[in-house]
Amino acid sequence: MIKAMDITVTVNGEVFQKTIEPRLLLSDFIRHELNLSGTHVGCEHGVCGACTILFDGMPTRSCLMFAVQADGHEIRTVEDLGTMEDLHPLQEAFQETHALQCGFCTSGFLMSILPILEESTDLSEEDLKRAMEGNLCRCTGYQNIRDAVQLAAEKMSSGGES
Amino acid sequence: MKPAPFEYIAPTTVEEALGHLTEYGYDAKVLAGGQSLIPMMNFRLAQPAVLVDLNKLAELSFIRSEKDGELRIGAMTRHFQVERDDLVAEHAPLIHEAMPKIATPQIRSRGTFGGSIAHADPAAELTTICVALDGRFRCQSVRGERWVPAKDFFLGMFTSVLEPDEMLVEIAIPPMAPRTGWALEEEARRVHDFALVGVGAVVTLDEQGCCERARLVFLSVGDGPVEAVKAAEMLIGKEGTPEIIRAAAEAVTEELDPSADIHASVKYRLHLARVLARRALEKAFARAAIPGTQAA
Amino acid sequence: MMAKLIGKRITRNEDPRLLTGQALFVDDVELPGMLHAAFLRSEYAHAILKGVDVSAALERPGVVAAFTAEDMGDDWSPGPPLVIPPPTIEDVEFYTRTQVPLVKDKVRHAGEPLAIVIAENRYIAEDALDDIVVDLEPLDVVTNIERALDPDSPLVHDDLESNLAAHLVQEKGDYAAIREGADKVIKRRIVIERGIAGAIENRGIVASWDNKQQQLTVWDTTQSPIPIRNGLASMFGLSEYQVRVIAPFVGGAFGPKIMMFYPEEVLLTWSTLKMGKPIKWIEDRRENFYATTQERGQVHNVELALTSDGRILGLRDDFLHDTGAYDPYGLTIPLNTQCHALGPYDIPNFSSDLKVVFTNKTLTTPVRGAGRPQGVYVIERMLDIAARELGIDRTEIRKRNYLPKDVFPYDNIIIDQAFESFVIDSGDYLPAMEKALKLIDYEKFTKEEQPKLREGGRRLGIGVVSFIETTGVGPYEGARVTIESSGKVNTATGVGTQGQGHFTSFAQIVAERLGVDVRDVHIVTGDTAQFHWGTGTFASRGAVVAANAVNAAALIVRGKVLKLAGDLLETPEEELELEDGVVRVVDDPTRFISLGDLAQRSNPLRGAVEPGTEPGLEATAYFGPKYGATAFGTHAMIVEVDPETMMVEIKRYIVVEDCGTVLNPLIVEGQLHGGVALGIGNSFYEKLVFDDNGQLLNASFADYLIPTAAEIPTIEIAHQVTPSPLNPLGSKGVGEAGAIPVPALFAQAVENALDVDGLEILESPLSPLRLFELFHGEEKDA
Amino acid sequence: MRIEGEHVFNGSREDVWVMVRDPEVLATLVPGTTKLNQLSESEYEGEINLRIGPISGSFSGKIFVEDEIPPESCTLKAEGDGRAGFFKGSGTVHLSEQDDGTLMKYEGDIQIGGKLASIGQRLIDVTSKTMINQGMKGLDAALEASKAEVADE
Repeated sequence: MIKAMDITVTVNGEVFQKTIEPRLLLSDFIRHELNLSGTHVGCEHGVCGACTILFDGMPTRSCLMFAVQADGHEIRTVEDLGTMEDLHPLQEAFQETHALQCGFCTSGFLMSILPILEESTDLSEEDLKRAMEGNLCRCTGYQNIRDAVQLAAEKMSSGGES
Repeated sequence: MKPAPFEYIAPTTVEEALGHLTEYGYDAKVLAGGQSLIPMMNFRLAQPAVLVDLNKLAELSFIRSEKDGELRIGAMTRHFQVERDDLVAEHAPLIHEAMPKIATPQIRSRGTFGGSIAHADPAAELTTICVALDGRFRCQSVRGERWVPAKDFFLGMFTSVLEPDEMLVEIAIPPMAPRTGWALEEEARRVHDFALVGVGAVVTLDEQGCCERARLVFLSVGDGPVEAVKAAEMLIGKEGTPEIIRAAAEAVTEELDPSADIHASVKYRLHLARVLARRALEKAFARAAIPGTQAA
Repeated sequence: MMAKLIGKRITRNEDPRLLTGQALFVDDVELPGMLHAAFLRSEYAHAILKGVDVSAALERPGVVAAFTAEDMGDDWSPGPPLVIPPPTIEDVEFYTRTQVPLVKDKVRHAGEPLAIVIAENRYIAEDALDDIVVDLEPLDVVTNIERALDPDSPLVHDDLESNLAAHLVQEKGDYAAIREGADKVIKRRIVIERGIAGAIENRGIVASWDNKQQQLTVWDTTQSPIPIRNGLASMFGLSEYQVRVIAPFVGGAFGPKIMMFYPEEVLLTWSTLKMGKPIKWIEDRRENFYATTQERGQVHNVELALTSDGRILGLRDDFLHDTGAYDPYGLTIPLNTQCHALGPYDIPNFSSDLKVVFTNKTLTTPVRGAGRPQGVYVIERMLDIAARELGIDRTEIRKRNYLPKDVFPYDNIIIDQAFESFVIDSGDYLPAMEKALKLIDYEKFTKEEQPKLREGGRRLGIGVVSFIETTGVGPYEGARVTIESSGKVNTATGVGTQGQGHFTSFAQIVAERLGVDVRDVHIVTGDTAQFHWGTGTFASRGAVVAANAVNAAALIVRGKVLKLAGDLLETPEEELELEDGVVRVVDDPTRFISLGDLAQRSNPLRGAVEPGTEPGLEATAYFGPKYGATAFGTHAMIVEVDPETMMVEIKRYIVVEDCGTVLNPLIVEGQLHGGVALGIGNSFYEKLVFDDNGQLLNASFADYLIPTAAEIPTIEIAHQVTPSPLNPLGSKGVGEAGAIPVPALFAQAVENALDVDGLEILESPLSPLRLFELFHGEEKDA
Repeated sequence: MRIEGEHVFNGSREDVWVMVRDPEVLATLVPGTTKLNQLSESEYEGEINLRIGPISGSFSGKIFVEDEIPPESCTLKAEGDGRAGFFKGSGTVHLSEQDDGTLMKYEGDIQIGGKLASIGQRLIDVTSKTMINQGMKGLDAALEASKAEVADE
């Protein structure tokens, strides 16, 4: 029998202590142990990007990490952005440009794009490509997501939480 | 798609890690970035009994240059760190240029330089580049350490000279000679897919502008990086004229024995190899010819 | 009534929930004591099942149950057919063979479930799959649809004489006669291969039987919750009121989430009824490649007969359609193919001999497009070839053959997927084509730019194709609109939603009719406890059938509001208006009453409801069109092919779409973007590769290539509006439109770019490898 | 998957034949062979633990030798399965004498199914090529060893 392990993880600023099996995927930990179900799982082999979270600030596939590896680290998920009543400018931009349809891949896109915009809102074509290339969307054809990123960059550069 | 159970160990020193590898041998797998290993575990194609996680080995995460200009990269340095590093951009522009072509940003944030090499995937860019740049790998075990030239490191699909108790700890890339040009050309179905064929070319010109050294190393055409030695030799002592380059590129076919898969037949791979070799050489010669240039 | 909201670019009501991770998807359902299921699936595509032994699995700690077909006893039975063949066509041969919950005697495709394991968590359930001992005796496999009808082919269903699942002939006019006198007859063989729908959310089910309440609740990623409820009730001897099926937010569907019944839907329900515990099963991506239905595999032998000036005299399209191992979905896909092969053209004579064949592959059911892309591919490719052979411009031959705008409604005689005569309700094709040509600057590109680029060694090509799309078929949908005492409006409908924006487009209709804020209209979809009449979300019908039901119900409620308000305000109804959540007198806005007040007054706690009236401001209405509303359009694109590597880049993409009245352009454009993106996948990236053993060789997202942002260009959209006369809103569906013409367009543009004499593209999807082979005149490399 | 190739052995046709038909030699050729039993003159059963880097899986299966014409040719058929999938194949081996030794020509078809085939297809051709090359090198070595033995005697 494999012994369970204790981990301490900071998720969205909150500290969680949990006892888990080493093989538990970080995606399952976030979704089913912490009940933060905004992070979605689409392929579990690192291609679709739906499970992207920020791990120590970097966009990372949560299906390609074990929860034990998060011990002592910081995670941000989509729940750390705005609320339904007070959306983050990036979320606002997604709504305004119709950059989501079924919404299943959306949190992965948000968490991939967020750190890029937080680093700089002056996006080159290359940055824009980089922001999008690791996430699959089957509904939107990506066009409105491209527009959303640009709109979000404008919103965030003017500092307006409009 | 959930992994089978395993014992998890996260050593904090290299010494400790090597001890575990010695103890568990073939039952253990080293977990570096995990971006290739964990998908295999989720599919249950890989079911290691023990995972030795190297992510707490801060001592293996570094980028520095030696006095002689040799670039040293710690095995656990993450791709995004290498991608953004000025020293790498200056000393090994071929690596700098290749980094964004590796998988996706979300994979590069976690994947490691050493992990990619030790995984020995014949479709990987870094393995090919390290061979083209005459890189060396420091491999360590409780039995001691050895430096293995990149060209001798890869044995086959996912297989290297690393013994089960041994791990890759450091990569060394020699300084580039003056008048050296480089290029990595590859074609993939989608941007971040494994390349159907790729080739790294490095050429050094003498003071007369003739080629004194040339390397052409391919990816995705065999069970590891494949060097076209004879084709490269055809360039020695020659100027990089379109005719010379074309002849060398045509000749690579003789030295390659690619396999077919659903995305490319043998013929198509050989054709791409010729086309990409020509494009890579053209670019490399052009870069070598412009004194001091490091730009496209 | 002045349109204030319908047709407006209104952002979506559902977005805040989805954007903040607060929307409920099936895998988000967590219930106390919930168990987790995993399925053991056959690796072989065709094999005799000699035994399944789950005893070792049951010994594993954490495993609660494991069942095989034998354990199901009398509850084991093949699924009911979902769609029957059209009774309106004479002499249809059809052999119904439907999927089984667990394999009992013979495996018919790789991925068929052999056993279910139920454990404390999914990890343990998967561990236990390895403990099960299975005895399978592999049989010879049939995968190739052209060889499936050979006399010596292995049989998918041993009780049938051959692998023929269906045979029917549809005719219009007299093709054979017209062929005799034709100036030109062109014959080609066209092959179209399979792909997946590829919703990012896989399927999932949570089934929970509450023994004390005697109530079954099933959360299901289905497009069709009501038929699932009715079917489960009948299958397990429950009252329909004891079964609640909820399709919550669904992460994309595109067709396959409407199969009924998937074995897992039956098994999860059966297991929870047996065990009395909630059970969850979430399909993983590898399972999705085997266990979720697929589409597109067909082989056509086509003939087009024309006059020398390019007028179509007749079309013959004899084809084989791959239904996979079973055929629960009837003939929907190939009937669509037949209808859409006629396109927007005046084709007086048509003959189509359709054979549907069983193969040892996953079953096929509609995937976004549903047989239409194949039909469009057939006619558009044939017109391209005809244009070349007759020396007519590609766009000109199409213009010469369009149905003129004054012929509608136009009866195409043959029977469509709704079992009715294929009647096109309306159309105006020429302006759509002209608009596309202007937007892409066809003249300038073909006369100036292209020749210049070619001289410089670059291979750019242009494509222009037209298409029609039958949408919005019956039978019916319904909706119930209720004004609540808060003044907010609740609207429930039976369709499920998977990203189409129903929470917004339906709300726009209600808000406009009742004069309330769009954000104050709450839409409920996909919960049988809220509304239990209807069929589901498929065939691009939400904005037609369900929207018109919503409209009808809202109009009835409006009538009730006006009547009650008229009485209370002592003003004739004609002098009242509904605005800002109140009813007011047009000439004296100080006299008004709020909808909330009216709702309360219509539902008093004391005092009798007058005879002949109903309490509340509520109405339920239904809409059932006899014929579908046929949308149409023209797409155009410019591509560049690298003649050395055969990599293709899309330089421009133009859509001119006519889907009648547009309820919300934001949503319509989004649907078109997504459809085109799928179409690009179908054209160049996405192909399921099966070997001769029925093994799928690319069952992962690493090898099955769904396009990323880098592969999808900016899509320029222009609208044209020809309202459908068949429904009050004048709307037509648009959900599938984007995907339908793309493979034909892509083939035309790439062929034009390569510009090689004799190089004809007669297959889809393409790939760099296939272009390399075609370019170098090679046969297909095995 | 089609397999085709040839290899020249530094030895007589008879010696090569004897070696090819020796289960003990064969067992050493395929890396990871953990068991190889001869069931009859023409039938073997065995187990291999296939290892491709981190991927490993054990397969058990049978090999049948048919149409044997010593020392010239035979047909080999093999089938087996394991957790990672299954395989089935047949091929012919043909030996002919030539100046500098014995030429082995082999051709055949192997079908691989299950998990490995469906998600690891890019590995299969490459890996089988590597395994054949390793096998041929192993046969070379075995041939040298048997010569040395003969010399010792």
